[in-house]
Amino acid sequence: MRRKIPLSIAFIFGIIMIIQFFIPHRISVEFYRNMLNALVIVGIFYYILAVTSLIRVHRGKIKRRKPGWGYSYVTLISLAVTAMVGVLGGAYQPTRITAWFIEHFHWQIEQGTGLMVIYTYIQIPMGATMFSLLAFFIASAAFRAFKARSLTAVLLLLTAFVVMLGRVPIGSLITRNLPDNIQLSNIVEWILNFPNMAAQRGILMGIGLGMIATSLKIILGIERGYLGGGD
Amino acid sequence: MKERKGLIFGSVILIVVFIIMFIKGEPSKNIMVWIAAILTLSIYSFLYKDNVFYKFAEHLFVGVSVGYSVSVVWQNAFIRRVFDPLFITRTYIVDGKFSLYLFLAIVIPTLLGMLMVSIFTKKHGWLIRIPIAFVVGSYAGMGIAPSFQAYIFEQTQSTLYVTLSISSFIMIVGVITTLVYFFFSKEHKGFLGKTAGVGIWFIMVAFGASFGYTVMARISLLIGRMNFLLHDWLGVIK
Amino acid sequence: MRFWEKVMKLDRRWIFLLIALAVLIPFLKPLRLPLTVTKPARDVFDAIENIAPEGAPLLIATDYAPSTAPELDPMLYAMLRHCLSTKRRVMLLALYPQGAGMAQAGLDFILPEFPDAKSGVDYVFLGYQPGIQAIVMYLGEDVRLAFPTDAYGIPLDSLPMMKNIRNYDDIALIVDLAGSSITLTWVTYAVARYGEHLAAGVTAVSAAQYYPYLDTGQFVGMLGGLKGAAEYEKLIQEKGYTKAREIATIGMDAQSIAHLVILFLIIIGNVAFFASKSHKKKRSTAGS
Amino acid sequence: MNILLVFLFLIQQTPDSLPVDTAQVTEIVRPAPPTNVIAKDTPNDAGGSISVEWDISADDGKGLKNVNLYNVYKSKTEEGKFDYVGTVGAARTSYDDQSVEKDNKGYYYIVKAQTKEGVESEPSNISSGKSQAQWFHHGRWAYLILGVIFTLFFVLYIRMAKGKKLFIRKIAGLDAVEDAVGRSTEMGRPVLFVPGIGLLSDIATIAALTILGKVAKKTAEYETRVIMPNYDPLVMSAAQEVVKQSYTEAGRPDSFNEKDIFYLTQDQFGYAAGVDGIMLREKPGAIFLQGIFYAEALILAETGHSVGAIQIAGTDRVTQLPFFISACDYTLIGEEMFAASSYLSRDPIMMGSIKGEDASKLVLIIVIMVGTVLGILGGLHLGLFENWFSNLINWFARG
Repeated sequence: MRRKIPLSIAFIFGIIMIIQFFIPHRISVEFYRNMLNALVIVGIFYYILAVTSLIRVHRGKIKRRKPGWGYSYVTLISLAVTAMVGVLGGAYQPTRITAWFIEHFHWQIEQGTGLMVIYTYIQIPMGATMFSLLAFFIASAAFRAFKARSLTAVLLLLTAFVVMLGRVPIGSLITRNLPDNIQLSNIVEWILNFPNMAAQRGILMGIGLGMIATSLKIILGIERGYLGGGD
Repeated sequence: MKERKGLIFGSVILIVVFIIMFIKGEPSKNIMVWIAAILTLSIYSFLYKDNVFYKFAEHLFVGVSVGYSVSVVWQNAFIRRVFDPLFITRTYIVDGKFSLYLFLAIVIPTLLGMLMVSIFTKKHGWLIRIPIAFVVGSYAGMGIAPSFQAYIFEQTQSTLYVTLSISSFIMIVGVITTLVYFFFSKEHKGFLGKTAGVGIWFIMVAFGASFGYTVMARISLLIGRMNFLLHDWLGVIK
Repeated sequence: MRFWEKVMKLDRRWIFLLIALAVLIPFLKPLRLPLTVTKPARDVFDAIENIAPEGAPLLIATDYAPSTAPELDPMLYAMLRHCLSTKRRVMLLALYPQGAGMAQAGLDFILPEFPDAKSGVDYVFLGYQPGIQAIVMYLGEDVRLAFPTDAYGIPLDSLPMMKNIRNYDDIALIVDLAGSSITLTWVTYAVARYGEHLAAGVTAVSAAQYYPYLDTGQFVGMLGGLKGAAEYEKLIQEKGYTKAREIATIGMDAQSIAHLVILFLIIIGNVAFFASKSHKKKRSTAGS
Repeated sequence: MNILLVFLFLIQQTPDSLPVDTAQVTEIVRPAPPTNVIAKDTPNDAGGSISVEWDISADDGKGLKNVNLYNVYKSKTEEGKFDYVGTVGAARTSYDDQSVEKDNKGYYYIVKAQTKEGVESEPSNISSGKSQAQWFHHGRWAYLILGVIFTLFFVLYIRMAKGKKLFIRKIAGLDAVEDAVGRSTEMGRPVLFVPGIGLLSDIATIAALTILGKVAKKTAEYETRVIMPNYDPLVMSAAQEVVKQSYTEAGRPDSFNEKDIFYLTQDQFGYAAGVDGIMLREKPGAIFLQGIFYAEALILAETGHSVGAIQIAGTDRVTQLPFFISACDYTLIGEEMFAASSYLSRDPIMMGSIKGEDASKLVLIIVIMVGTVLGILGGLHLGLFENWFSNLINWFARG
């Protein structure tokens, strides 16, 4: 029961969606659209799990006074405030409440809604900063990993070195006086277009086969780890 | 110990540079820009070591981003796709007639989604497997054709554009040896092993190239943040 | 030997400090590392130079978002400076909602340098309208079909600059600044169908995929990433059009120095590796 | 209930305004009309569409460049009033009218050429056509054939594999799982499993969950904590089930702590910030980065390295693999990750599917080799081979 019902549901919908791909008829297109909508609707309810889990973990930390429990308040309060602002005041467009405030109190919200203000000045800057940490990490990773330990490591190191050199103007000065087709920038382009592309294609084909095989195994109920145990 | 002193010294210099610029420049008058700048610096402080500022920023980031997702899901998914169609626009009434199909197309997924709440009960917790199986099964079915398209057809087709040249030869050898590296059911020795070995060379060249190619984009992200700090916030550069 | 062993175990925060300085120093003191202007960049510059002052305008489409702004904003700034300082007219529009914000921010940034420039006379900001391909096609018929008013709600006919401008025939050149493949929409509709001239400003990562369009002449020129923007800045500075801070050149300096720092680190790392010969227990990081 | 509805009404977003379509057509003097107009059903569609094709106007192209648009008109009767339906640019010779109201009912079409000045030609000949919905997409034969071949391989090898012991080559990253967990236990540190920012609907995430099952079994045996911060709530619930199952199989269902598998956030860099924090504070001895990763891959791997953990990574994102290779101890490259479920279970059925994948790979290699030979012969302009080659390429270009 506990396994058979879910497995047959996965089987039925998997097969239906494969067949759907080959049918251009209006009924099939309509069905596809409704399926996409249904998947989004089911997805709404994930957030009940998400928020409950987050609150549980942080409440547990606060209760047991675990190290750093004070920060759990930061998470919980900022979650509550942001969700309130977004649900009451609107996400991308203002709700009627926000519109009323704008009209009667002459509020000026450049971004449209309170949520977008929070998004623009808190979430985006922090996200962009996390992203830019990569500039530092890519340097430390290069320093540590690019050592000529073995033949494969040498290949990795050399191509990275040459491509990096080819990306800066100073690099192209080195080969300035050489014939056109061994100019550094042309070499780099060739590496990117041929050996690099070749390996990428090989890897991608492998991934494709792996994905197709796993999808088939899921549909046929052979791959069932994601459902957990029981019968 | 000496090393640590050096690092502290370096960091202090960075902070002093910022303070000098703060005095020299025209700092922004927008309080939100200040918040954004302080949060930016808090996250950078993590590069030295974990500290109060980073912990605060990190926990705030998690809270705000979950709150944001909740708001967007509420407004743009729940209201638009469940609440409105069921109670306001009533999309299941076509030309004055009740359409069971369209009605169920909204109600069934809603009920399926509600099954997730079963996880909070001990006895019926397994019911959550039904929506999970529905999502995984449907996407697995939908995904097969695009996988063929993006991973098999497109890659094979672009490999096949061959000419009589060294570049083309390298392309073909590269694709085939890389594929051979992914053979699992035969031991990699003898000829197969040698071919797979060549495949690994190609893979390493590709990885080195992508690594080197990406550095520039990553640095420009840091430049973007510096621009924000020095221009938008401190106003020290015009 | 002890020295090299120490280098091998270098605290990575030293590397972070080096990178931070490599990026920060050019900001405070521009170095202007040698930079050769490539042909695609010069072609863009020449194409704009060939536009008659007070004549048919240049159309700049800001089809990018904040994520690619560090690379594309400098191009927008440089082109606005080029045009406004030489009395060439500019139209701005966006095919993405976020792009309108980028154009507005660009104008806010540049206009204080040109107190005489007037909206509707020297430049027109049309804003954003939905419908990507449709908009590009409408521009071939009549701008007013796509943009009845400018971004501030003023009807186009009451703007002096727009009086004689109907469609692509009256627009000298289009420059598309884009972080996505939307440039191809301009190629397919504006260039192929209406024979309009198009120049592109694209990110460094996507520049490679656009080279074929330069070869076929579908782009009159192209700026690729910060480097392209820096080349353009160099060209307008040489002509003496502006003395403004060259952000792309600075960014380019920062990028070059950071690259050199990383290359230097790799060399040092390998020297240390061979010198210390610490082939002791090494967890293999390359190959799995 | 009413109060609730009023409340929901108040917090509803105001509707977006829609753009207005303002296409216009004017008429004065006339270029030559297009000829040979044919209207017929659009193939391989859902119905509701008729394709109109024509030969270009005599004033189109050839230096004249007079015509720059073609306008298509439709009517319900042959004589009746023709309504404007759409426009395409010069040199185009077809238009798909998607506005057909009823399938299997005849509609009449004419096409007019239009000059740059907005002058339209006389109408072309009238042609009628019906729209129909198709039940099979004829452009997708390639998928069907290749799909059936590959599926046959899988099924065949799975059948053949039953009860046999099949070989699978060594995958170092998977062999290292036990060592990593063991070392973590010795150090008295927890194990961190990071599923990346994929959703449960991503196949790579499912593969990661299989690896999680194996990791959890080991942590249960060694009585070590396994921590797993999640990006997708559904992955979290599935992971809880997987780990619970592993602990039950290891005979320690009581040591399973649901709270260790928790939700973090669904923001890419918020997730990276949170996981970095967990790494710094929990100091895991082993870190598994398995699933779908984008730019955060290197942020996580570098932070993980700095706390001295053994790291085993795996992803199907080719762009991120170089960073895992350089920052982690072991990396599962692409397909190796999908092979993990067979490798770890050694179940004959699973092994059979690996054989099926290998057979498919062999087919691809043969296709590429044949294509190369044909391509080279075709490149020498041997007519027949040139044809075969272009047919082969076109076959793969379909869809």
